[in-house]
Amino acid sequence: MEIIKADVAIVGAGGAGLRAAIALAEADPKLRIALISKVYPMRSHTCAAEGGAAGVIKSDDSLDLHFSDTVGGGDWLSDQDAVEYFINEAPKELTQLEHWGCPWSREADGSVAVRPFGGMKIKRTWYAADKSGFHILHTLFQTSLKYPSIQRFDEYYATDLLVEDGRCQGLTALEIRSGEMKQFQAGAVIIAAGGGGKMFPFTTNGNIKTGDGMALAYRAGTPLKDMEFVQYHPTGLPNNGILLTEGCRGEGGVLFNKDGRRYLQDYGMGPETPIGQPVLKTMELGPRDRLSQAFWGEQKKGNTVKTPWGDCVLLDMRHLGEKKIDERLPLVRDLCISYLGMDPVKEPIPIRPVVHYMMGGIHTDVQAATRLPGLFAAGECACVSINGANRLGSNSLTELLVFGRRAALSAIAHLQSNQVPSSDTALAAKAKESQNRIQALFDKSNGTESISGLRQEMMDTMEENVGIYRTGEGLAAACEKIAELRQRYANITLTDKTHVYNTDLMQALELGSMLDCAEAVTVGARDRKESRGAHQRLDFTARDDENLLKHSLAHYHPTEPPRIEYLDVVVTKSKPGVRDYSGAKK
Amino acid sequence: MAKSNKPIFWGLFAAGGTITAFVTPALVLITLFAAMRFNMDMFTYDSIHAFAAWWLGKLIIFGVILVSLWHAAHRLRVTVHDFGVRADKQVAIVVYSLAGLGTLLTLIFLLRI
Amino acid sequence: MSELQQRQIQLEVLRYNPETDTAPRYQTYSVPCLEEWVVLDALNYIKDHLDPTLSYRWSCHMAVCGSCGMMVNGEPKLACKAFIHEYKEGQIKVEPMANFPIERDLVTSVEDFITKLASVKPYLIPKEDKPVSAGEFKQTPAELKKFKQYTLCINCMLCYAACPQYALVPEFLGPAAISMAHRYNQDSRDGGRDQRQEVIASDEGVWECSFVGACSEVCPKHVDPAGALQQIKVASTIDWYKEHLMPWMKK
Amino acid sequence: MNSKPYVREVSKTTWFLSHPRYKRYMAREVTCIFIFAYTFLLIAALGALANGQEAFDAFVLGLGGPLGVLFNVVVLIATVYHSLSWFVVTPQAMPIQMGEEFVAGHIIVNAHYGAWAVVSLIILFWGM
Repeated sequence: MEIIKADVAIVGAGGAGLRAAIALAEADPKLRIALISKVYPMRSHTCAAEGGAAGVIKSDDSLDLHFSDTVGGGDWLSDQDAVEYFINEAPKELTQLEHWGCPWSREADGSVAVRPFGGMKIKRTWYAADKSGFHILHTLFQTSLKYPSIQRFDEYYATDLLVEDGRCQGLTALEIRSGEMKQFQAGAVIIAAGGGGKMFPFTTNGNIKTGDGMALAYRAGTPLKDMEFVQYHPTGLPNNGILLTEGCRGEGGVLFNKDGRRYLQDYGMGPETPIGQPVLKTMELGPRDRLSQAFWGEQKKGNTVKTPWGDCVLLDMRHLGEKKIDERLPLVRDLCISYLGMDPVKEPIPIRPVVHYMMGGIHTDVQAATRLPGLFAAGECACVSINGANRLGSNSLTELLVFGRRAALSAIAHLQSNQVPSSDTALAAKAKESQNRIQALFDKSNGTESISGLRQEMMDTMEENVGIYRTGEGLAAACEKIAELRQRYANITLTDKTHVYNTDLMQALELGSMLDCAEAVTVGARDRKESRGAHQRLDFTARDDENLLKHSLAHYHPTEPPRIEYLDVVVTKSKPGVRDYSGAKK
Repeated sequence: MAKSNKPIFWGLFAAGGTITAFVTPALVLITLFAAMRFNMDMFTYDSIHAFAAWWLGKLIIFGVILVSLWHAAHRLRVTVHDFGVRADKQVAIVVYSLAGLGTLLTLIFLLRI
Repeated sequence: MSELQQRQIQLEVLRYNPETDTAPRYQTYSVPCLEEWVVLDALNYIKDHLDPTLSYRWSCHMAVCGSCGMMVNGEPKLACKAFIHEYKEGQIKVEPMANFPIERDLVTSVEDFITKLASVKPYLIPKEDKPVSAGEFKQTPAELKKFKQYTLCINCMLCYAACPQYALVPEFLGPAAISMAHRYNQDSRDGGRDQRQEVIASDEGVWECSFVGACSEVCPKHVDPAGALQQIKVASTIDWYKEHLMPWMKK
Repeated sequence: MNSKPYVREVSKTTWFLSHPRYKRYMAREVTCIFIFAYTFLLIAALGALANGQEAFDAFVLGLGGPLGVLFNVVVLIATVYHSLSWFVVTPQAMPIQMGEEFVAGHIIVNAHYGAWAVVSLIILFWGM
């Protein structure tokens, strides 16, 4: 097996991975950086983020407001020390990106423009029309090309971490182009491989979002945190789940039910605000969890619009006018016309909530360090946690930057502790184990389970039982089903036994990752007997701060369901309170 | 990689493309009418000679012919390549020589008028 | 809203596996397509229900990640934006992107493009140094608009698949790489044009372009690489004449 | 290494037959042959002009006849195609930004058509 030596190996080359790589290259040009990703960097799902990135820059805003919006939005499950660090770093990171050329939208005077977003008391979302994530990703990718010390391994699929002497010292990865396994030996590893929304059938997530990075760390023995918190974005196209940014509402778009009623006023977010005059933190500018829950309520009341793709409500942007829509929301208009055949300039768009983001992920501290020495994580795959039980729109793009860089700095500090690497033979033996695991898939010829079949069953289970509102009964069934699927996964069949771009094998490995993550989600959800943020239980409808102001930590077991441990939330200056998104606040 | 010297020719090509686009169809109409004997009063020696004898007329004629030649020559070089002839240097020598010859003749003729 | 229409489509897919084939071959699949589907949905149907060995790249399904470029009925398209209802015939031919080596089935080699993109220094080379603590560079909406369209390139490489000059002269830097250089050259914050000129004003740069214009016609994001290349030619020509005929104009 | 990329050869001589847009491009490019030929015709006219009235009249006489007419008609078609194809791409090569917005392409193209008409009328008026 070829051995590739690096100082730091990064798994994932989206926003967080690229930011980490650049931070490493800038800190010390002599560092050898291996940037490993299963896709070319610009294919990473950061590119699909639309609305923008939050950071305090305007004089009417303050760090305290960003802090309280974030902590309240997260239903007090956020670690407040992490949030504190995050909001402080946010403006620097966004300005840094501007210095690297990111084409942020501008005010007439040439300063960076900000737009309103849900759950924010003040406008603070930097945006590049409605392609913010795309521009952030490409700016980072192109900037990374400046640094010769960043060596990219594009289309390499990370299979296992090399853990020896209690430290992470590298990983094995499959070169997809050749089907050959490579051993990466590194003083530190950063995982920045994104979320796993693809375990759900109806999601804004791209095909690559299969939780591989989470599963990689999880299988290596470091826990996943708060996995039960899965965010539904309230406005997705009903036929294929394509995201329509929160910017639609930020710019003034409104939501109607089938009777033309602004139904959000019936869910504690009223009173109704005049059309064309959105009020921050009210009605359509409430947080995502509340809006998605309101949809569920309308559906139960029979107030939704029937469409060939199921129940919908209507997102009306007509009053914004063609000029504003073309300037601020050109992608949204293009997506509606292309994929739904409807023009938001002329008609309201049917939408429904769609799985969008995982607040949970690899448990890290505020330094982006996991419990496994030498292993760091950042981005959606990590859970620091700043997002708590519900992420505020436009915090995640900033999070990629802030904690991508943080992970890099921590990795450098770890390298400076000068730990002696384990022997080559010990590491090679570990790598061989990983290779054997993959080879076994090729060697087995009597498998009875189909990859797409198992995947479909997993998705159906998640959709049915782990949605916007959950029940103990449904979650118990889901846990049972996912455990069963994990067992049956041992019996899958590879139809394709060749080596070059074997996407059958990729799908098999990705399914394995998703099943591991799905089990952490379902078990975490079953055991969290309260309703908080994006985790809403019909059998435990209240938030339980006395017992569950805690993070859940899921510990992997190869054949059993995960063991759940609880960890206190870090509360510094904001005691849990009432999340008020009504016009009556203050 | 070094910066190319193609701008010399491309500049003439682009100028020629623009000038020919504006003036050539009308010029062709005139010679077509002359060929068809459409109007015996046009394209007469006297009128043309008067124009060509005038210094500004000379300059205009020279300018139009110069850029037309080099426009056509440069585009022909590319077109020959597009048709699959892989001898760019030789082709360039031939087409630019033709253009050079035309330029020289034009100069000589104009000076004799 | 009407019910969803379904139609049986014969998908003729070019297949190639380097381990088992010496040359590509066509394989036809019969797929029950919904009219609202895109070609990518049909490929996913094949992958899940008919033939797990078919390989292709895809991710976002919303025409922004740039993974799924391929030839659909001979035209460079993103499979996620090639709508079934636009193909009235019962048969659709799907092939890997033209002008790129086929790695496997619909997967082509991307390396040449990446190398070329990197060679044009596609990043901001600031005109003036300014620490992050001093805040953002000012840029008016008009200055932003000047280069904005060129930032929309998703690196899908359809323009290379459409460009006959790239097909005939593989050394050509090509549309997307050069228009990305133009994007930075046009940015009011940038001062790196001279550095980029060394590469893009070379014979393998803009001068290999004969303005076929196919790149701009096929661009799924409505970027106009052909326009960018012509603008660079004009500017480079002015540079050349200034340098050689008016040397005193040189800085 | 199992990878063995397959390169599809493109015909260096017939590639443009594969797509209508390539044919349109080649049609545009070959207009240069006619412009080249026609310019030499103009140079010949200039030579005749330099040689005096007799030579010039003989030249004009030689222009007549079916061959001369046919040549001029073909050149006319080619040059008009050249003009149209040239003007239609000017907004791409020479975009004009006024304030924040770029001037719409069709306005630039139409302005060129207008100027073309004026220039043509002046030439024809002068030639008549």
